[in-house]
Amino acid sequence: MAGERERDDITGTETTGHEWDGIKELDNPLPRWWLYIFYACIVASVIYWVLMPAWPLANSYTKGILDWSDRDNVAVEIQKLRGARAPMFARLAEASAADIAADPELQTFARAAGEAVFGDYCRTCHGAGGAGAPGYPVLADDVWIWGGSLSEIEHTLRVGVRADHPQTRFSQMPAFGRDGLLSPREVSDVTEYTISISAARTRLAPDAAAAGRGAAIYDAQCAICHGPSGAGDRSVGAPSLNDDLWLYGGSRDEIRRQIETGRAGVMPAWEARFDAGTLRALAYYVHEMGGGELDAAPAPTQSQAPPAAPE
Amino acid sequence: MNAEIGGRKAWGGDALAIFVIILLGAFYALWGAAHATDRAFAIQMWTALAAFVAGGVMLLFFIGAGPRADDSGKYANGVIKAGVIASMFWGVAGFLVGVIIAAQLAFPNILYFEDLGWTNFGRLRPLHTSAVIFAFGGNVLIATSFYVVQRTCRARLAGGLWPWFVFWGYQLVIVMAGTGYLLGITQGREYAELPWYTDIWLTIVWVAYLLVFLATIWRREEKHIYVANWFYLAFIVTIAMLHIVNNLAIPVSFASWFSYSAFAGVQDALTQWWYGHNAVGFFLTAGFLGLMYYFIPKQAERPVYSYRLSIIHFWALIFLYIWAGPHHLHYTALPQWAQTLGFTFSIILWMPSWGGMINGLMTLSGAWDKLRTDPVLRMMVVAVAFYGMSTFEGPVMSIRAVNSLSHYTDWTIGHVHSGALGWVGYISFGALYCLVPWLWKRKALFSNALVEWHFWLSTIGIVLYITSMWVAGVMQGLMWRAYNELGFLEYAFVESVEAMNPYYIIRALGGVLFLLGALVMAYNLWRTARGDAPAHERETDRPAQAAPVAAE
Amino acid sequence: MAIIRSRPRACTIGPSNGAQKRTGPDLARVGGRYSDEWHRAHMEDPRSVVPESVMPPYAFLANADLDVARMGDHLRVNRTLGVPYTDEQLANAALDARAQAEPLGSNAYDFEQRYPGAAVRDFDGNPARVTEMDALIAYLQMLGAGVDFQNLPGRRA
Amino acid sequence: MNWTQRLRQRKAKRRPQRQNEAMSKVTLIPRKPEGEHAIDVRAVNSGEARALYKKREQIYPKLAHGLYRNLKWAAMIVLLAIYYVTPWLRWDRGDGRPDQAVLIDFEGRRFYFFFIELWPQEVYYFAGLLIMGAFAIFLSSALFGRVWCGYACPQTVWTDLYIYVERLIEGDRNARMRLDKAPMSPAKAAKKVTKHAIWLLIAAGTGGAWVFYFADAPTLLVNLSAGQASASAYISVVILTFTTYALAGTMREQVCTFMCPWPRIQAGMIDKDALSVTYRAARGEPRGAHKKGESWEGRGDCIDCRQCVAVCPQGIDIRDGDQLECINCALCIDACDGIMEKVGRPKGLIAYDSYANQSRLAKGEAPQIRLVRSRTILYAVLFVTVALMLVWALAARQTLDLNVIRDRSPPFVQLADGSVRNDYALKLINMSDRPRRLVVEVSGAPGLRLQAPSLDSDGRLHAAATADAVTSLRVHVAAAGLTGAHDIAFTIRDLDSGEVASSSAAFVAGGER
Repeated sequence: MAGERERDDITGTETTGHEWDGIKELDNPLPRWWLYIFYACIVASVIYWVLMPAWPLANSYTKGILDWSDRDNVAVEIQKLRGARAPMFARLAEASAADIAADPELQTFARAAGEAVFGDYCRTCHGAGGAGAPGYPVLADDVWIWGGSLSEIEHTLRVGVRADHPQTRFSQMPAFGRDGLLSPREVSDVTEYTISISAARTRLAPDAAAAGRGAAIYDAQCAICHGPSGAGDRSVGAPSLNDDLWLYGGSRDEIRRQIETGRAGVMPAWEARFDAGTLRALAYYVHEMGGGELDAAPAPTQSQAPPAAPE
Repeated sequence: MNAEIGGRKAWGGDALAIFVIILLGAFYALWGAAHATDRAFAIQMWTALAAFVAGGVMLLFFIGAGPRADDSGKYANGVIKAGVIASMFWGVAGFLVGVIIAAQLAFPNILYFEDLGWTNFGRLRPLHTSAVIFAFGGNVLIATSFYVVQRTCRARLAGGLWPWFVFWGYQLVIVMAGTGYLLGITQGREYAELPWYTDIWLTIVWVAYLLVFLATIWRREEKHIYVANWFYLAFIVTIAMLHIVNNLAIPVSFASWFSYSAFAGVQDALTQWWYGHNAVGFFLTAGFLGLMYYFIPKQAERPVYSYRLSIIHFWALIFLYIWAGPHHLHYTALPQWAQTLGFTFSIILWMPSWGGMINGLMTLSGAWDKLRTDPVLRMMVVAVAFYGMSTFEGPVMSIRAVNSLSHYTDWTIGHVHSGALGWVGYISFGALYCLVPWLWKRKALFSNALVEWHFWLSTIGIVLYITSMWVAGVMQGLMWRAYNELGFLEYAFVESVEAMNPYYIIRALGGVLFLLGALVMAYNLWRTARGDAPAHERETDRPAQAAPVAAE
Repeated sequence: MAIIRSRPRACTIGPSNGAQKRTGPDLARVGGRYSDEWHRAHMEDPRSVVPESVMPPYAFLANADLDVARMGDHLRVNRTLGVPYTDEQLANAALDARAQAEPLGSNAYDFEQRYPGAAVRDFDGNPARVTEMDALIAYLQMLGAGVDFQNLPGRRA
Repeated sequence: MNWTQRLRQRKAKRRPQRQNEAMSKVTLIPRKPEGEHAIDVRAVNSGEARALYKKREQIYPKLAHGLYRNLKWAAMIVLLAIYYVTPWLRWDRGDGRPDQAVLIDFEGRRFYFFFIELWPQEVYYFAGLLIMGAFAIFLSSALFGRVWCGYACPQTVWTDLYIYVERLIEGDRNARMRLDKAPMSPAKAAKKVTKHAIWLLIAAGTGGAWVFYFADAPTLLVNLSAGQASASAYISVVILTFTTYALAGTMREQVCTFMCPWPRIQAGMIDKDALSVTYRAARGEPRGAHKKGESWEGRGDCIDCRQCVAVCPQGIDIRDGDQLECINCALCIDACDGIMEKVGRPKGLIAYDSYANQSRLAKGEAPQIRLVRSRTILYAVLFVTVALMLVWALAARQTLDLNVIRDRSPPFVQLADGSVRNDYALKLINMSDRPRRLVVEVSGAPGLRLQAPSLDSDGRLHAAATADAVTSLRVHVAAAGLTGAHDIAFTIRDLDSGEVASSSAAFVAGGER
């Protein structure tokens, strides 16, 4: 219904002559600034396309003359970060336990670096935070098979347990049942005795008669490593039997099964893989998980004997 | 075309076709319910069955009522009235769920119930987003598009019963979606959480919508197609395309709600955000620009500022928006060239978006004094201002350097809500305030003072919402990227969660005010429709085929 | 591996394909980071273990039996989409899904033979039932755990 | 019929004569203004100026004299001074700490504001300030309309400054118009070059001042001039230089008319009782040229001199009523008052007045100014409430804080003696500028005991917290005989000042074994 063009009363601008349900249209020109900014945005984008990766091609894309790549940049950043951390690792490698204890900056660094390495290499078996799993010792508690001081932990890390390192920590519990060293009945008896000397006796209620029979077998077969009272011996990697913490499970069946089969795990030796600083950071992180013990003083005297209770 | 104007049989082709669709739907629902292996799917199927049976009964009653009255000389208003009521209902429901989930984040100890899975944030959050975007926004768009296309084409809505099919079919989508989310049914695609069978149903409804709209334009009595209709059409067509592509998936079984996307990995993410950003572009922008292009000049009684601007910004918007999706995936596995394109096209999009703002606001030149006296117009003007602010903030946030700070933070949430509450909310409120007196034939709204109250309550609500979220977002961004001097992260994630608490409280308060405003509005509209405002017949509701009025 | 995957999507707070918002932390590599026991406590009552958390409780998952009836269909659809599942895996899918959470069940041995190294645990601490909690914890525990970081393709390779 | 409708009708009456004129004629300047004090100017948004394909017309604002011009000078000087001087103010915070009074240190994640120093977790002060700002604008708009736009907006302040420079070099309105019409000559070129050079200098100064807020200003100045500053600093300076030059120099009124969403929102804040710059049509109309000695009977006070249009930086005619272009700078009031004084009529033909008063004036009722209304009271109360909350938060602000993060894995550790241990990371947040000696205590469940290499005789842990930093500390807490989860609390106490901070945490002991 285009007719005579008309003008809007108020602004005096021409309308397009159209009308829909009373709505008319003016035909004001485009604001010039609007057009210019629009063009400027397009020009800026084209420049950006020239500089940066932008348009897909059949099997590739335009790389841009800056040769920019987030991926490469991240790699460079990581490299830079590694460079920046190197001096701290070097300091850590030189530091003694006492040095670390006296230097909060070193502690913070060791904690953070240790956590990163632990997450990548140790967590798979020992669980996040050293939570442990059946067959893989809990690192956060206060029970240690080979010793829980910073230097002992670090040594275990270096040489591994039953690993291919010449000085690896090694212990072997016989498979008393499987190898026929004890009869099934004897295994049962010694199981009851073991329970009776552990803190598990309150929940598992050992058979007193069987335990009594088992005592003699224990003295003959087990006491040499685990000690006459079951306190364990870290020098040979024999766990304490007095507490209620069990590497392979704390039910009666599981305790018995361990006596039968004498299972023993393996931990790799990490000396070849990590530098000294990293190893110390890792040891520090594990030590700090909660169960870490104080290093024996350089020349311990009798009067400075460790306290009876842990920590 | 003209043959349709005149007496019509009750049992037309439209009724028959709809009846067949209902029958097929009911049959599938029954089969699905019988073969369901999980409770959630069974409940969905029984719900659908009940809906189809109700639809079938409604249709039979309609046919039973005898030949249809010949009302083809007038505009179809019934379906629009229904749409207005549905919009208001879903709006209040959606805002309410928003307030609930905002409060859950602010007071998790009080508002979570450990044994009621359906009350969880995870279930309610898609319920909120879908309710406000698709239930509230969708109904507003369908209702206003049906209104605008008739008036600006001077043609009755085409398709006989099909517009009603679109309306009720869409409500069924909403019910299936909402109940599904509460039952834990979701595709896990943001803003596209619907399971595959609801997706298919939505596709059927949407195609019917497109055909009704096109057919109405086809039978228009005006030579030219008004700009609002271009925007509506772009919205309908593009949403159909986006919906279908993003939801390409294979169901595990026809009797299971679970499906696997046809895309995997980064392609899946790109498809999702190609859809996600264009849902913003075509649903929340193009659709509501169509609404703006009718209701602002109408309420201001002024001509549209510039025809040329409307053409250029329309085509620029349509061409450019579709590229911008990858800016949601900066610094991800998405190839960098795709990120570059997403970012640069977002920047280029700035001025085309602002074209709509300029046209909306400059239309008021010459009617500026009305802002002081007409709160409805004021609401729509503020809506356009929010549109301008969010379409400036959007390109800024798509800049990679800015995005590295803003991404994943509540800044995004603040940005979305300045668009959603300010632009979509206010322009919709303005349109509903216009439509209710027009449709129910009242001289004016029941109370302009209540509109003022609504305006102020919700404006203060928006201020609280976006300021708290913006500041909180910057804080989150700074905390997450804080490294200590050794290159290790300074804050654990949970420390940033703890620091969010005051902002979550302010945000929830803002949401409460916005909800209160909507309740005031619902009351006002109900009183208006009920007849507490004087009756008034509008001149423009004249018969469609009447001679055009002489040029003013 | 990780056949238990039927329900994780029902509980996600943000979608998995590029979430827009971190209401909660990124879980992309949470697998193995915490113990099953921690996850259980965390989901039953998040604030009992993380007081600042705003996460909803998911205690109800421990009471919902896992629906494995269509597990074979899940795998078949995945195979259609390119995941190389074998016929044998498809045939055993439903049983395997349960076996993975029933270390003492009759199928556990068979399952471990066919999937050496797969996690077979009672994830939710309730050996009497295989629940959605089992499934969700199993899913969380494998997130990011299967990535071979040593052999990532280099740039422009 | 209200006064705006009457205005519109008046314009409409004038229109028909023009309707059939050819387009080219429309762009010609219409009838010459006549009469005393008349000046040859018209509004850029008037009908005559808006033909098809018409490019924007340059506006040559004339210098106004009077109260509002002086207010604007004062506002300009004060605001620019604040902007340029602030980064150079010093504030002694002690050794190794920044001594800049106002500093936004993104890299160090600290915000310094005189005696206040904020950490990222404390940015809620900014949220409070933003909310206060919103209420302040609500209030000022409800009272005085767009005062922000007219006096305080950076766009207005810088545009004013740029026009001042322009006027200094090219002269006032008429001289500038003559210069622009004149053919290019060395003298004209010199003037133009000088003007743009000074504009660019100001722009660069603006961009330069901005970056000083984000780094130590004197150091940055040296680095900037030596080419040693970071790329982002240079980029910021360049971008701000360009935007300042473009927005204040070349785009000016278009920013307010087309680009800025703020005036639209502000228009929503203005009601019929708000004071804004208003032409009192009832008094001014019918307007017309007036010669000295002629009677004022039967006519309005407006002598149609168009001085109000000439001074307007937006180039509009206030007599056309409320317009979206108007920034309410009130320079037209100054211009009109000057003329009224000369022709011997009362001032205030254009004045700060309310919409309601125009209706009253038209009906012959007494004007009424209602600054105290329920709305303004509400805004004031809200503003003061938020302000008080902020002041309270600032007064109660602690420089010692504690975050506790419980180790999630393992959830707890069973010890050899049967007791249970939980592990925690403590973050001792010391926001003061001195190191602290702290003791850590734990409470909340029976038998809780801290475990650490060194505890004092009361079982408390001693720790040192570095100044202005977060110090991490790992502590272990053990307890015997507990089951289930318990709420416990950690407390840190400064041994010197006695300040205390505490944080709650969970202690998990697992079930019965």
